[in-house]
Amino acid sequence: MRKLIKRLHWLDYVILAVIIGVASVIILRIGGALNYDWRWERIPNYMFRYKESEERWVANLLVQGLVATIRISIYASILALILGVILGIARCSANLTVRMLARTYLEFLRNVPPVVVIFIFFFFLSEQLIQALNMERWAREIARSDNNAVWTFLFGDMRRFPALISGIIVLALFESAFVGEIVRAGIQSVDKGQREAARSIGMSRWQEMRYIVLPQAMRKVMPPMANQFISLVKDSSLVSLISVPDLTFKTVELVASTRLIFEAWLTAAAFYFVICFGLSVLFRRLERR
Amino acid sequence: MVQNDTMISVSKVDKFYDDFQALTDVSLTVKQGERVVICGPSGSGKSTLIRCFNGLEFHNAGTIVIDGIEVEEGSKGLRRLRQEVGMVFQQFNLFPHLTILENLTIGPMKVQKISRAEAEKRARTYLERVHIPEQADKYPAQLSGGQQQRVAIARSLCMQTRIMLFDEPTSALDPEMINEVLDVMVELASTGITMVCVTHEMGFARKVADTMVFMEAGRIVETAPPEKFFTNPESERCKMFLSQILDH
Amino acid sequence: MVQNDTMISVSKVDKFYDDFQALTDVSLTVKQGERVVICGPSGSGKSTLIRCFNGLEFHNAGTIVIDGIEVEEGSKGLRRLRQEVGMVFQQFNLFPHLTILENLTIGPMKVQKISRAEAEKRARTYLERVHIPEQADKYPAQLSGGQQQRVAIARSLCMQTRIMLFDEPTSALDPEMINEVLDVMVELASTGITMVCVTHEMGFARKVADTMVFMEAGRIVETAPPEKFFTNPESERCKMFLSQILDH
Amino acid sequence: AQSTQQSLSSDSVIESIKENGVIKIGLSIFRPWSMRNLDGDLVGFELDVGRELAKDMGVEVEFVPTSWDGIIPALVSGKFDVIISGMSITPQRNLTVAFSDPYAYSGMTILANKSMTEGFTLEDYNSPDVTFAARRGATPVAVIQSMFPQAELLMFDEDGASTQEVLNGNAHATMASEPTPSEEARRYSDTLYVPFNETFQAGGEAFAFRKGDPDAENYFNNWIGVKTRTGWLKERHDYWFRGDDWKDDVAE
Amino acid sequence: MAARAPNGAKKFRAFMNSVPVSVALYLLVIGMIIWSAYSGAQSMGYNWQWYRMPQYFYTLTDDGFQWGEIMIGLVKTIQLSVTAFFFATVLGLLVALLRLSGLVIGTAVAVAFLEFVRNMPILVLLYLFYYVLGPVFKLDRYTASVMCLAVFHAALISEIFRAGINAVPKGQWEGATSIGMSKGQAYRYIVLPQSVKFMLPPMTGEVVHLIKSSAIVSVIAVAELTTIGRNLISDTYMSFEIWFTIAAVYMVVTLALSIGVSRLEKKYAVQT
Ligand SMILES: Nc1ncnc2c1ncn2[C@@H]1O[C@H](COP(=O)(O)OP(=O)(O)OP(=O)(O)O)[C@@H](O)[C@H]1O
Ligand SMILES: Nc1ncnc2c1ncn2[C@@H]1O[C@H](COP(=O)(O)OP(=O)(O)OP(=O)(O)O)[C@@H](O)[C@H]1O
Ligand SMILES: [Mg+2]
Ligand SMILES: [Mg+2]
Repeated sequence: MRKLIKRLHWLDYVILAVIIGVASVIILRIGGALNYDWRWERIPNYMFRYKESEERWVANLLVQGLVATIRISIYASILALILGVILGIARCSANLTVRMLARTYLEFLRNVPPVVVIFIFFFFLSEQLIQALNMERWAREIARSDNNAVWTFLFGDMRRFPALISGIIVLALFESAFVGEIVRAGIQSVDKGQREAARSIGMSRWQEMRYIVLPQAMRKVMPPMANQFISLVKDSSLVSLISVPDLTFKTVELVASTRLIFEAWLTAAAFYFVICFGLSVLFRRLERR
Repeated sequence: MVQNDTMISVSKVDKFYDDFQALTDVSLTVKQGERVVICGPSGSGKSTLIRCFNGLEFHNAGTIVIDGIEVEEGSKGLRRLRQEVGMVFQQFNLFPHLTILENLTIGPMKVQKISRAEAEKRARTYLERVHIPEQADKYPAQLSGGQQQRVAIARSLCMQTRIMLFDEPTSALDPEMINEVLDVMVELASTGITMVCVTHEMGFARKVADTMVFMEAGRIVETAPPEKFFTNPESERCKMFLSQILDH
Repeated sequence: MVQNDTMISVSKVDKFYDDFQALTDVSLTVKQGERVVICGPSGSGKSTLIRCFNGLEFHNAGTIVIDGIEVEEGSKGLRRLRQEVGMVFQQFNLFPHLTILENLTIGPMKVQKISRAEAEKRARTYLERVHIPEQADKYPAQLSGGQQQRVAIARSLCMQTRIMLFDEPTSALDPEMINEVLDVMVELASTGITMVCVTHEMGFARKVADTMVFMEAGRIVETAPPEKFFTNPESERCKMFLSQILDH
Repeated sequence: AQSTQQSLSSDSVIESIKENGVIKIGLSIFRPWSMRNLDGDLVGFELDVGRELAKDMGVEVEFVPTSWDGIIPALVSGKFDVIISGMSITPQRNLTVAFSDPYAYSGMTILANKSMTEGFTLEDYNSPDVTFAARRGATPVAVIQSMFPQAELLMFDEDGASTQEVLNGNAHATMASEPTPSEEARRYSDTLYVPFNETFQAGGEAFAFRKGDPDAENYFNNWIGVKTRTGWLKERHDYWFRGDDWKDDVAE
Repeated sequence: MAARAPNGAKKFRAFMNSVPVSVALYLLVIGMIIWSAYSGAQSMGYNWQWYRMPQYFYTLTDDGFQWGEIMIGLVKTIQLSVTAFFFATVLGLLVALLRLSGLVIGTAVAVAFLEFVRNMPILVLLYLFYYVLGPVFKLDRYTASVMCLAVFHAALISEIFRAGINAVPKGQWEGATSIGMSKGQAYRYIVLPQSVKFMLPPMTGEVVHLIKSSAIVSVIAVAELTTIGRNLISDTYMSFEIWFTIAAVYMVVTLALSIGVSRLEKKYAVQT
């Protein structure tokens, strides 16, 4: 402890003082300034609720939303990774057409606010896709059948499956642009000598990519990729706009039904923070190994 | 040991980087088992020339035929050719994400499709040959520069190449480590493999070279056996270069 | 030329990197105007030692006194000291975003607060001295390695330092460029500046050194005048090292 | 003529509802039209209407909770068959979607900040200095724009946020259908009040569906006609808009 | 240069790689995508009303020329972004320097700030600023938006600064110290000017990001581009026309920015 105090610079004390000052102003004034009656006691009910008809605890709105957010994030991450790797490779392609197409895709997705991207994809493309695959009817059939436990575990309420799928696709499309850039940077950061060495032991272009470049690139892209997946979790809140019942959507519903504005939003924020922070700690751990 | 079959035949090669001409009218013949040392000032096109041999760069005019295969962009024979021609780089270029053993086996396994067991057996043989069998399970970053360069040599040998190209293999090394690598190269020279070596290590050149090549500004200025090259070079430029190199 | 005032006095210095001891019980005295060449195998602590001289690293035990100022972490004299001690690095470390002239003037102008005109005059004098006055308005990237290293030397001289430290100033250079830099250093040696130079250029050492220092594993193994050092070194290790260095 | 008739009716949404055996109804959470109760299930006036409609058609019902912003595009692109979500008829909307006859007429009241609007008459609200807050795209927006064209109007994503604006003094007033304003006024009686004991009306709320579907229009209109005449709609409307019976089930 | 007869495969590849062929192929693919989107919209039976759009850009009435709502919103977006970016850069530099300062509490504060902001959806942050801090510090909605955006992006920008500063080789620090510069002078004259080169591309990305994330303030009714768009939609229900238009406006702004900066970068690169 004494050692620690010794290491403190006078600037440290200044910073500490400023922070304490600001924090105390907020705390002192928040009660007076904010015209709101808090009802925190309502919140636990919306996480878990004892359902008398089934005599067991069930997840309520907020936790349902949390689970949906986790599901969406996982599937969208996987899809975004696949699309992003393809995009990244396409960006480094020798063929000009491929490069231009990849560039267009990327610039479109990167330069338009996600909200706008999501609306356009959702209303224009996903409906075509769902109709083409006859997904709607198929999902409803599963929802009506008795043994849909596995499906429900994987995808939640199967009736909402098409919306979920569109949400996942839209989110993955959107994030894949960023993943693609990370992958490209990773590929290009691999020393040119590595490619030459691979080629000079007779590897084909594909083998060179597969065994030499991508493994090294992946190692380099781990940190930015981890950040991107954290962003993905946060961005997933946007799919609430296209009615995918994720955490944000459920929170909005809860607020609209009960007027628990701050309690509900703070709880949702805490959930997001826990997921994102947990992930960033996890990734850092993985990286260190 | 020198046989009379032509292994590398370069004739009238020009090479451009955009507008800059890096090689001009270069012709050279290397016989099977011959050991050629190329030297010359920086930027004279030494690297460019030997990189054209295994198609890391492509020449714009003239022909290069290696072991009967013509080197040409997009040609079918290129991958086969590269399996015949080993290359050792100044910067080693080992694969940092693989262990030493994996560095040596990945080529034979993925390119030549031999079994893992056989590839490992072969790898250990060559690690023995370069005197570092005990390093098999380390990663490149854990080895000294001299050791890394020896692994790079072993990696080429594992492809059972009949030709080895060296591009200043010792110039990134510390003074003490240079000798380790040179020793391995001298040993290798005695096995009858065809060697083309860009280097300024004149001690090494004296010991093993059958032919010395001196390049300057993209041209071959002088080709001579080492006795003649070191004692009585024809061109002035070459004399000057040698005096500077041998000076300090 | 050698005077008797002590310029650098190192006594019983230990230096640790975490647990690793890089210097053990090092003592050394350099007089004003003396020219010391340090050599030794890689990792023996040569760089560490001279980096301790101007406080790029700090020693953990013992004392280092340079020109009457004790080198110590956080001490007041440190910045004044650094203005007295010039350092030339293996990697030049020129400022790539500034022209050559600006590289030379930024120190005098910002640190010593002299006027731009005077700083430029001074800079041109020293550029003259290193034989590249015509390069003043180029950027470092446009110069060859040898020229860059000469600029680095001029940059130190511009601070009008009385001591110059060189850390393998030629080892990142091409064979032909080494001589350019060595020539400048030989000239510099004749001006009576105090020099401590880590190098493996034995030709240079023979020419200018007043004292040779041989280090090994963090210790000074041998200190001797060059005549004795090259012909009859005391320690076995030193003999072996010399034979390897001079060999090729 | 025969074939046109046939193709018209077979293209109708009514036909596809029957074929699929399910009617999909788009709605957005909107007290007390539709809400989440303590169990997290949907309840409210719209839910009763939707279920009754499905029962009469002999099909299953599926409610699709949708964010209000996207509810019209979602209808147009076929994510559901009909919107039953307290959507009032406005000429603008009608250019994009078709409306049935109104099935409810809800009255809007003003909920105002006490200190900021002291002594205001109705006319005083129609001034550039007055700020209204309302839910984007909801009925009150149309009402405010027609009654107080001078006032500044801020739009939020849901009612709670509008109320909070008034509470924090960032807006003078908001507008919503009863009984919500009175409830809020009671809860924050220091700050909020309902200044006028009268309600303001828009065109009434109706079902919205895709244009060019006379069959559906005919069906919905007649269904609403029947339910109005039997008094079922009024009874349900009173239950949700006047009564307190459901309040224990939905936190407030 | 004697031309050698290229073999078939090479010829084909060269043909496919030639610029006119590539561009033609590219246009073909893009055309197909647009056509399928168009026919998709057609099959939806949506009545396009593009003719109603120009009035939102400008109107020519008896009063003369007037900018339309979208243009007003765009100006607001730009104003918001520029202000927020300025504060974000200042705050970001501060956080980065704190992080690199070696101060015990300074570093801890920087890290805590970074982790908090990075792991929080910006929407939630906005609620925090507007509804919680707003009443406490008497912030109006515009100030709260600027502060929220500035804080959110300061975290990201501080990482860019840090990476840029770290990308300057250690030798440059040593070079600066060994001619007697103080830490501040080394930052000011040697390190920061060089790190600009590393920071410029990610900074451009960050400005684009900021312009995009400024869309979020539509939830607290700041009248910027997205808010205007959403309000227009709720008025007119021309959802698709308006969303496409808004997207195009954003694209024009951000692309112009990216292209402008990459020009600048090239000029800069030639100079050194
Ligand atoms: N990829 C390239 N693009 C443009 N010019 C190049 C390229 N590679 C090499 N050159 C130029 O071609 C010339 C010959 O280069 P090369 O690397 O073959 O020289 P070198 O003899 O190997 O020199 P060194 O001893 O420095 O390795 C040089 O002037 C170099 O600048
Ligand atoms: N920053 C550091 N952290 C930990 N260990 C270090 C650090 N710098 C140097 N060392 C270690 O200290 C020892 C001495 O290093 P130093 O650089 O002084 O050697 P040197 O004699 O200059 O060698 P070389 O000829 O390779 O430059 C080496 O074993 C090195 O690994
Ligand atoms: Mg070379
Ligand atoms: Mg060293």
